[in-house]
Amino acid sequence: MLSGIDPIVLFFALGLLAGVLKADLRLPPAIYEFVSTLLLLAIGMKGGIELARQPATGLVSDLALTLLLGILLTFLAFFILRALGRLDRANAAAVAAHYGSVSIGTFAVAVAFLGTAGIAYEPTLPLLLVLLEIPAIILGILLARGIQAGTPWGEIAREVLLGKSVLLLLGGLVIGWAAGPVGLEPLAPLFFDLFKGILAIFLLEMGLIAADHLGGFRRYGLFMGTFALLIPPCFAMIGIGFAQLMGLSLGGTILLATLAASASYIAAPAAMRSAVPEANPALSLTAALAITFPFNILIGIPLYQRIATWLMEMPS
Amino acid sequence: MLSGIDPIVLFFALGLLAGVLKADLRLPPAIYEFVSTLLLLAIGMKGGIELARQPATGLVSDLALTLLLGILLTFLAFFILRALGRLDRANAAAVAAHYGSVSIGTFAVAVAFLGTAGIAYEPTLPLLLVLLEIPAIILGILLARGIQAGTPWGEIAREVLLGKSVLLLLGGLVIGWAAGPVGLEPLAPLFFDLFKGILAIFLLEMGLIAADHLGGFRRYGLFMGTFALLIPPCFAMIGIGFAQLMGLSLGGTILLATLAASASYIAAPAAMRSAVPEANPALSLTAALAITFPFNILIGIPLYQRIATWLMEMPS
Amino acid sequence: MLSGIDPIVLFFALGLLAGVLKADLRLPPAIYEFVSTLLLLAIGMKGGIELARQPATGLVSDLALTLLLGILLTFLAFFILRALGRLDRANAAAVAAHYGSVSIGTFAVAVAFLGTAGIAYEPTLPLLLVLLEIPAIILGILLARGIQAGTPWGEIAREVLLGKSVLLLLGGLVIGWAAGPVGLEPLAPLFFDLFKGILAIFLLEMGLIAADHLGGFRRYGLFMGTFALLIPPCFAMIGIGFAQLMGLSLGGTILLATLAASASYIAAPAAMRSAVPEANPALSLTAALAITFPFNILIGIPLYQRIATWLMEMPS
Amino acid sequence: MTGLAQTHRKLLTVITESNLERDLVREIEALGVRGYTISDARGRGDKGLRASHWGHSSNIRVEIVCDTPLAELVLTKLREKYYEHYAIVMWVQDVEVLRPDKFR
Amino acid sequence: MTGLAQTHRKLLTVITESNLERDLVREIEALGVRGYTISDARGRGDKGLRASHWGHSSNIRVEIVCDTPLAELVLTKLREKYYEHYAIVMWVQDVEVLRPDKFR
Amino acid sequence: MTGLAQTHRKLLTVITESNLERDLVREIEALGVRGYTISDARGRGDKGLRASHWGHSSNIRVEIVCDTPLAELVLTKLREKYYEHYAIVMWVQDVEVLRPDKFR
Ligand SMILES: Nc1ncnc2c1ncn2[C@@H]1O[C@H](COP(=O)(O)O)[C@@H](O)[C@H]1O
Ligand SMILES: Nc1ncnc2c1ncn2[C@@H]1O[C@H](COP(=O)(O)O)[C@@H](O)[C@H]1O
Ligand SMILES: Nc1ncnc2c1ncn2[C@@H]1O[C@H](COP(=O)(O)O)[C@@H](O)[C@H]1O
Ligand code: NA
Ligand code: NA
Ligand code: NA
Repeated sequence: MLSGIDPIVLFFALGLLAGVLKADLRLPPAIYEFVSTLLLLAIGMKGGIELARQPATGLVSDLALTLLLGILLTFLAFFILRALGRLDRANAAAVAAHYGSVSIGTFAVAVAFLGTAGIAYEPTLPLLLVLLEIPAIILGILLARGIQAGTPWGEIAREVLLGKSVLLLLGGLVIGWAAGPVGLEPLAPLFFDLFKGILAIFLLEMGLIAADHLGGFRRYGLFMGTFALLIPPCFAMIGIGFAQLMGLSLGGTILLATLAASASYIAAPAAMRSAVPEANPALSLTAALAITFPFNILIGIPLYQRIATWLMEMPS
Repeated sequence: MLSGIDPIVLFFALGLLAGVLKADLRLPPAIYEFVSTLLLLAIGMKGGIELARQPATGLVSDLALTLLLGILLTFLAFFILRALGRLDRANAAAVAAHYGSVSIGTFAVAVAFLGTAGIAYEPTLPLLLVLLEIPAIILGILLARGIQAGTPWGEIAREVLLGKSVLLLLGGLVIGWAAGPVGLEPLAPLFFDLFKGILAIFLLEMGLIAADHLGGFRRYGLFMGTFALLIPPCFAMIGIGFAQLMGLSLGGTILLATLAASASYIAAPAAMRSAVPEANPALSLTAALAITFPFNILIGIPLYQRIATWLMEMPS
Repeated sequence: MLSGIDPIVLFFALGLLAGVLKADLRLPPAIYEFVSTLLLLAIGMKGGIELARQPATGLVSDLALTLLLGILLTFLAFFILRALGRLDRANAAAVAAHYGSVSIGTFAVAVAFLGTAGIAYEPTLPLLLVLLEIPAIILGILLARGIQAGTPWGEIAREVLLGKSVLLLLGGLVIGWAAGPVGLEPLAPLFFDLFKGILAIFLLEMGLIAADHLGGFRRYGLFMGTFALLIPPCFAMIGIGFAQLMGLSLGGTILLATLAASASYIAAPAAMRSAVPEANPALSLTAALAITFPFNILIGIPLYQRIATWLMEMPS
Repeated sequence: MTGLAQTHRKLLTVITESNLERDLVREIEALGVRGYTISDARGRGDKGLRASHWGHSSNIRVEIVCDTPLAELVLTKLREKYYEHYAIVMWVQDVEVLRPDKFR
Repeated sequence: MTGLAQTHRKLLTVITESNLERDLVREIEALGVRGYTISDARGRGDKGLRASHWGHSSNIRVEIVCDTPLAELVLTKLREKYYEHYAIVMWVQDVEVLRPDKFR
Repeated sequence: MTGLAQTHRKLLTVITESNLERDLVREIEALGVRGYTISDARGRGDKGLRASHWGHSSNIRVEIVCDTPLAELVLTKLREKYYEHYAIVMWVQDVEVLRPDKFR
């Protein structure tokens, strides 16, 4: 018995293994949809309940700082990819959009970790998550195409703002806030008690999906592998810095670090595919799904937790 | 925090909003099937358990009255649609069949409301629900086609009686009755504890579906809109009357009123499509799904509850 | 109220009835996949947790005996089918592979029965289950084709060992063992509390599937019907014998008897279809699904339980 | 094509409402069709969009390979029975098949 | 075929990335296509395997029955818009239809 | 058709048991097929009804656009390998394609 290992991480490993071995294991897309819908609503509702309990303070400056963080990370990624990776403009912009944006699956795992460790976090974090999804995508398109006349900004905004994740997170947040802790009690068995089990199934599926993209590894060479492995901890440090500026608690700091470290594999790919079609979608997806996601799940989150704890326990 | 709002209603609103905004949110059909299967079984089993606890009395007269109620509502709807709406025979009959029949989703929401309010109801209600589904459909076909030679009654009866909802409700009822409260305990976590969460997911989907049909609104003009909005409270009053005749408790009265007020959007459409193909299916579905269902969920049920309470607390 | 009937068996009956009546009830394949994934993981994890609590002793000899049991049962079935049933070589081998292997659905029902009866069992049983799946399939192929040059053994081994059930059972076992009872607590609401409810849904679906295969009954005549009905209790006795050799507890004995009595309807059909294509797949499936599975669920398991109890309570 | 698949048959494709599946299958089997293939579809036509992810308004796509007389019979019968009130579209193509005995 | 389905039309089949569905439908409707059928598919082509059971890399199969000029127009426009950067394949066949009015 | 899609190819459609998918794909790729499209289907044929909503008895529908020699090769090989024991049906049609280089 390996005490200390969180079993949900093992589900990811199981999926990865099954995928690599090309085993006959696959979850139907309908289940993936169901499971991710439940997770998004649950994360949103958790935030909403807390918001109903203790109204957020200093929200406006936090939101502004979050936007700034998204912009900063995207620019940073873009310049590294251009200067060191020698990627062409379109591909650099597309990959940067992925890394400036966030992964909700990674966030869910971090939330589960905090739950196990009994560490609280600010109820506004799901809101910051939503906000952090957006600037990177818009910036990525701008970096790829410049400010052209033909860009269908309306369509792009619609796609990003009305994407499944934004909608369910914000919807859950509002529902949680409106119904409050007591009103949501009858929904707790599905959304809260099953949360970690559902997350385990989600991670099993993510393992299978990540395995599908492992092949891309070789093709895109050493630079992209290194990039996908080193960006997370670096960006996590920047996230911790911003968390300090916002005065977040330990839990909030760990979550913001995780968000910064994570790379989008749902919203960003869809937006880049339609707005920057000349970028190779396999390049970003391989990096985000096959390297950065596993790294964050297996090593990153515990690492960020340790660093944040160490930093915040320092006498200031 | 808006205390007093039941969060499941907010899920419907979220789905409706997402649908109207044409957001990229849709639950796979498989999930809709799963969720509605669970709800139907759970409603049936709840009834069955109660039946095992306290055997029903006066069942035969209740069933006869229920049949009568179904016939009365269908005739009423038909004559209003013909006389005031000037609909042709086939369309009037088809819409009447929808409104004489019942909506199981609406019933589930009413059950959840009673649960929250701590109001008990007779265990026979799921049985009445099943019974109320049937006469309207047969009558609708008769009203549309008269007593023709070619009508495939055998096929129609089979379709109605062996429809998913009848089968799962009755199946659940028998299982609940046969196994009793103790025997069903191990199944409670899935069927009873998750009930309201599952219902929330169901309503999210219903919101999306309703939004798809909102477009029909404009097309079918003012009369159908008014019809779909005014029939529910009127039929609810008739339902309350019948409940009094049966001597139902407060909970039973609210549920029967809700059933009378609700319009079928599963069994009736399927039956009408095959038996009365000349009727426009979009007409009935728009009314039942996009107007009557939301009305009952958002305004109707609390209204019927208040009226029933007020009536039954009157000194007689 | 029929006390004593386990409600999950009624779900099977409901599905069977709906299927026979050709009712409009069907669970989407995605739900079947989801539900069986949850069951496999849960069974594995239960075993793993127990293994973490009390390490297995005498495992090697148990595994060897299990292999022997699988080989013995397959040979027995083959000779009966050849000698008494006069089946051709390919068909006899294919059916024998099904009956030498095991049914995980049947095992899950037996686990649920033991849970209700409060009877414990050895944590190694899921391991024996996995092991018992394999020799029958390989032997079936050998019996059908002899030791030919062209047989794609590598491919066959891959298919069997990396099949969904082996992977999820072993994966669950390792996860359960690595995380231990405390680590798995947050996953319990999904995997353990819902187990019986999920099993009920699974059995509803199995009833529908079994009904689809009832038609084969007539076609394959009296011999196959008798075979499918008599083999389970006979093989169960052999299973009880092997359990005594292994020194299993009452619960373990019942489970091993059930495994021996059960016939595979997932792994074996897939393997036989690709390796012994000249065998009629409907023959084995009808026997395994439409006769042996219902027999074991409805009559077999309680019977084996009674016999095992009676045997083990005898003064030795 | 040379040699292999030289027998000519018709491929009749029918797109219609999925709720008609049971009825339509019974119909064509009664007409003598011994083989057909069905898949799920969505689409748009005169009867509007049929793309809801809900049973009520999705389509099926039925393919029948058979000889010309049977194709014409099926076409006529389906037209008579469904054209007036249901969403339905049909088209016919030439195909070459192996094993002509399988396709009447 | 005799009598029944004697009007000739073109059947244009397009296999492409499923994430293009909304955009492509808008495009062809703008070009004048009034009827089409879509189903889900997977496959392999120059752009590699598109068979993941995940939205990102699955295909759709679009069928459009229409007259020759419209088929050519759609072919040209889709080629211009999608050929360079997207996984897409198209082919055209002859079909006979009933009710030619339904297919422009 | 004029100008646009004037290169002729064959469209080979195969309907067979879904459990053969992996094997069949390996087979046709080995024969030189570089592009194909697969979708899920159900149906009836000589081997009975294949419409259970369960993996055991559902079908796949495979489409391959290629030149005539390759189509014949695939047809021959699939016939040899699967005709005797599996539920399988194949047919061939003429198609016009853009970008003939994509279809060997
Ligand atoms: N021109 C067309 N090309 C391809 N499919 C069509 C066409 N017109 C209609 N369909 C399909 O046939 C179904 C019924 O058509 P309709 O009866 O015109 O509403 C539609 O929902 C489409 O899936
Ligand atoms: N020769 C072919 N025959 C049938 N389908 C093809 C063929 N080539 C490509 N496809 C389909 O078209 C999609 C896009 O092709 P491509 O743009 O070549 O990657 C593939 O994923 C296949 O589904
Ligand atoms: N005449 C036909 N037209 C269209 N599809 C067919 C036909 N015959 C058979 N099929 C399909 O091919 C599969 C295998 O056919 P068979 O080998 O005849 O059982 C069936 O399950 C059907 O989906
Ligand atoms: Na990030
Ligand atoms: Na009603
Ligand atoms: Na066995």
